[in-house]
Amino acid sequence: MNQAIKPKGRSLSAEQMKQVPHVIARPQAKYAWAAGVAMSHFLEGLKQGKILGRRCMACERVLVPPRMFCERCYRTTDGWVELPGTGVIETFSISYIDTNANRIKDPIFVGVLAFDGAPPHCGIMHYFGEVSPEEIHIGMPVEPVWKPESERVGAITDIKYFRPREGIPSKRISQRRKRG
Amino acid sequence: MNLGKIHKDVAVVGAGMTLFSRRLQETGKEMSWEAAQMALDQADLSLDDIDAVIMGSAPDAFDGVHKKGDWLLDGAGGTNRPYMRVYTGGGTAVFAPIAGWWHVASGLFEKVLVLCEEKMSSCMPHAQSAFAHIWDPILDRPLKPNLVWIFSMEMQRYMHTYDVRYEDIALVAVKNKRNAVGHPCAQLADPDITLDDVLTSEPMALPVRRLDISPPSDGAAAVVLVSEDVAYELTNEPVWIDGVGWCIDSTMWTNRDLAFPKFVAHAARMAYEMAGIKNPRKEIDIAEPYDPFDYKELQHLEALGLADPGQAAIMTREGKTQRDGELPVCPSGGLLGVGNPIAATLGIKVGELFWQLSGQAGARQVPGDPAVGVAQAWGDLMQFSSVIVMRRRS
Amino acid sequence: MSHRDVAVIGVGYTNFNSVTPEVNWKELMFEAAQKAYQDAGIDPRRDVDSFITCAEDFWEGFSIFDEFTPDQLGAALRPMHTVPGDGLQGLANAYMQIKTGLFDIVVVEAHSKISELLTYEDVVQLSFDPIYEAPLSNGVHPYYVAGLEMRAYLQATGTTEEECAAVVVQNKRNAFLNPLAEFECELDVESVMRSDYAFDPLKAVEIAPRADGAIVFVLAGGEIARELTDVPVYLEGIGWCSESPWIASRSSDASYAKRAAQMAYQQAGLENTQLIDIAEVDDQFAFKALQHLEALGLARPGEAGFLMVEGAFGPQGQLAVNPSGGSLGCGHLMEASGLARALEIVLQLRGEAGQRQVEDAMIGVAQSWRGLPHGTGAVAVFSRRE
Amino acid sequence: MTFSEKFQRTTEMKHWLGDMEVDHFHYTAGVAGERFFIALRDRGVILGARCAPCGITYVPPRIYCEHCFAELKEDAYQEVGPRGWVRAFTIARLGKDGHPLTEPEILAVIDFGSDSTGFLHKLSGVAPEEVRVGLEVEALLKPKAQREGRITDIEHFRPVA
Repeated sequence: MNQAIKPKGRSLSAEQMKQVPHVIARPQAKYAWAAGVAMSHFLEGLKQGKILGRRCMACERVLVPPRMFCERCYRTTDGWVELPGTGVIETFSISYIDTNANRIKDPIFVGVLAFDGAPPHCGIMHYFGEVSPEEIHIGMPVEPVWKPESERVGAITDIKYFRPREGIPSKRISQRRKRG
Repeated sequence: MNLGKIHKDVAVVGAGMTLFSRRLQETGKEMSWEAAQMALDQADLSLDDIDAVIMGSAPDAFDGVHKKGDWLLDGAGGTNRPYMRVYTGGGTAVFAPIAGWWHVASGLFEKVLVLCEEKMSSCMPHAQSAFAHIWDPILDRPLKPNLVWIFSMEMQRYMHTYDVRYEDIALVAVKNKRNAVGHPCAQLADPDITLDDVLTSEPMALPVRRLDISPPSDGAAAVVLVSEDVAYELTNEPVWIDGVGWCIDSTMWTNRDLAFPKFVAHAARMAYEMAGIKNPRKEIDIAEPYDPFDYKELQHLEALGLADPGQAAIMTREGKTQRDGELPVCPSGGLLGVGNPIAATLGIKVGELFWQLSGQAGARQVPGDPAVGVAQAWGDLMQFSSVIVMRRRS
Repeated sequence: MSHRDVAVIGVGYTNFNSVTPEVNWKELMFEAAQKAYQDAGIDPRRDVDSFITCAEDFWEGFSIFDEFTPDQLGAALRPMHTVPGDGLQGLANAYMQIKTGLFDIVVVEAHSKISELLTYEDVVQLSFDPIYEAPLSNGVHPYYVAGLEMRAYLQATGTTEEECAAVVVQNKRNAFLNPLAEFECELDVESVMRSDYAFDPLKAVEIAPRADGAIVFVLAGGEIARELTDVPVYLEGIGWCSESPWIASRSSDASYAKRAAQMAYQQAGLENTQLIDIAEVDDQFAFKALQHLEALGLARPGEAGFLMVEGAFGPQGQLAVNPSGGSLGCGHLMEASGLARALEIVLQLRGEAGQRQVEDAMIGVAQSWRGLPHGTGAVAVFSRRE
Repeated sequence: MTFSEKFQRTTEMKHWLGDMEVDHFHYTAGVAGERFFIALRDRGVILGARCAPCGITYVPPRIYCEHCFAELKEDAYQEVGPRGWVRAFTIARLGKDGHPLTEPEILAVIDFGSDSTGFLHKLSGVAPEEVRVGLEVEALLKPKAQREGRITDIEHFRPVA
């Protein structure tokens, strides 16, 4: 039987791409997104050094990041809860690339933490600091390192990073599931 | 849902694709036309025969054209026709043919063209710059994330939860890049790649290394879908779309356990129920799961019910997923080997199953006369999946 | 085509406002969705088989906006997808899904949060062909294309600028009776004619201002609809079509709308357009309403303007056109514009249109156009069966 | 009421600034575009591509006929213009920022014969009130040394003297 695919297309090298006729343009696409009810309060909480969640009385979860509706129960959430801000590392990455895929020498520690006082696996993405590649692990207890109050603006970056909590035992083993 | 009451059965009768390449000279419209032409040729149809066109294309921020669906439409054969774009991130690759399926299954159209296009090279300095805007603007973007992070975090969680070894995961990259050697459109085929090459490749965001990742690509792909009323008039070897499923999980990705993609399992369940598949491990002959990263192939095989959680890596190590293994997985070469022009990977998922199940896959042909295949794509923030079950009935 | 019929069993909507700083897009969508589910008497977590949202990335400011849609509609861990198209195109997908026999209840959502886009004109220009079209007009407002299209339409049909002005007058006046509308205004043709040109022959006041809002439709197979509601509004037919995307290849007679209407009428078995009681047509630019009325066969080519001036399309006329106030009166809701047109038809056919109720309305047509610079549109025929 | 609480003071509402930009987009002109722009840059001519069965001349040229999908190969390419006729025009008075332009610009759809697709470009060298549909115009090109293979190598169209 004949080859079904008769591929078409002219591949270009990076250099050829600059040689063939082309147009270069810079997009202008700027936004001012309304933060909305839930996130406005959350951001105000960050400014005050607090992590705020919303409680859903139907499924008894504390939603963090907060929202005004529970996506599982499809109902309005019921009230605000302040969390201690501590948590454990749910997962992490040691990144040698930045946002534009440029290579960087000193790696960024980034990951998801699950907050204490929230349901399992519920948390946010953030940086981790004061930790080495050898030490960092899933289940590691962490706490927020806040910017000084005068520098906080109501943004996720009001927290500089999360760092290991001293003297708290790791949940490393208990979190691991058995092989299926 | 009303299983068993489908108005019209739908078959694939032609497929086409362009080269997958880091950069193509063709505009998105030209690429679309090239792929569409090939699919129409294979189905022995002309554009005149086509009742409607379905476009699948992922972020406008790659091509750099707002409303790119409408912009692309003349190259896709949409002029003066009902033309519909659907969009579910990376899941579009297998979702666009699902939309094509309901165009035909509803009885509204008899013959439709499904076209997927992606031109990632327009986005400078790197396709990653567009990915910077897939994140929540308040919670995530201020941290200046890179898309690879999210995969890295998911992979870490997956390895931890199921005790999966990186050496086994990396074997997927080796397999797929070798499989791609038989693919005339492949961008990263490598007959000589070794496990060691992957393990020692440049660290990107550990545990992810460079060779764990599929490359950004330009490309287009197309399939022609027709109703049961005309399928056998057009070919002796129609390949039927017997099951479709899709599912999206919550936006709040930091509120989920990333180890197991539940949304894939839900989508698979929907597609299997529709196709009457009760035991996928016995009934499926070929799998084309979405493999933008090597661990994703494993996670997806598990959620598709083709392996127990954590076991896909062992299947891979034992060679069961090789082209001549028990369950050939990504015989096309996958995204890791052929390339990853997001939506256009239609050509190596649904397109590949069409060629394999109709015996036209040439050097890539899976032995043993395969009759049933499953294709799957994944998209959004580790959140969406689309699944198609395809079957040759003879 | 499958004989299973399709009906609207619930609608929900927010007000249409020029800005909505008090909610984010999720909260806006949640409001409309919750109201629609109440209206339909369903639980989205249990009863809905498929969810569809209509959105474009650059309107929203996200590379993959699909990610940010399921939770607020009750669609988490359910089948859901995005249509980067107008709300009526979303409706078309729901219609087909139900017609396959596989899906019983399908939800369609469309919204506009366009007030959050600070560089609207730049983003519109980003939809032009980047090689041949966009570089020509750096610094010029991209709506100039509407001026070109209006010129071609006037030239081809002999329609006058006064007749186009009459559309503005009527729609902004109709909007007084629509509590959802944001841009009601008392004008007369003379004041429109004396207003400034933006892109000759198009005047600034003939351009629909933008608005925010969300609309949700719940559709079901006919047999289910009849169980769930006493007032099912049947979606009898829906058509959609695209012309060549090249600005300079555009027809002067909105052939996309013509073809879409033919498709919808054929599905609906509608042979005589005189049976239509209400039409909600796209009026992003005043002349477009006239062009679209002609494309839909509701006026002969070149006669829509004359009929508009005569009042034939007014609340007391032979055919009620845009009793909602249209986009000129309600605001242009981006991808939700088509659903806003369809919403008015549904409310009218259910007899829930309050002061603007068209008496004994049985059949209504909604039409959308996705806007500049493309020629993509859709037409939906609804009816209240006896 | 949709939520259990809403804002009570406007000062509680926050918004977040951001963008969806990349450094730049690099758009290739494609296969047909390469022919078109090299001809324009090097020879100062405007090329179209003709689909004979459909009777359409595409300007700018395409590698396919969008109606019948036939491939338009090299032999389909032909010079059109530089003379054409105004099919439609508008006087753009507003800038992208919504403010009036100091100099209104005329944009027009140009025909190169009745079977050509329209061609979008700027019109100049004529008072806005003197432009008419059907006006015969010609392309004014930049000097060869300044041409770079872009659509703006044509400065504008102007009435034929």
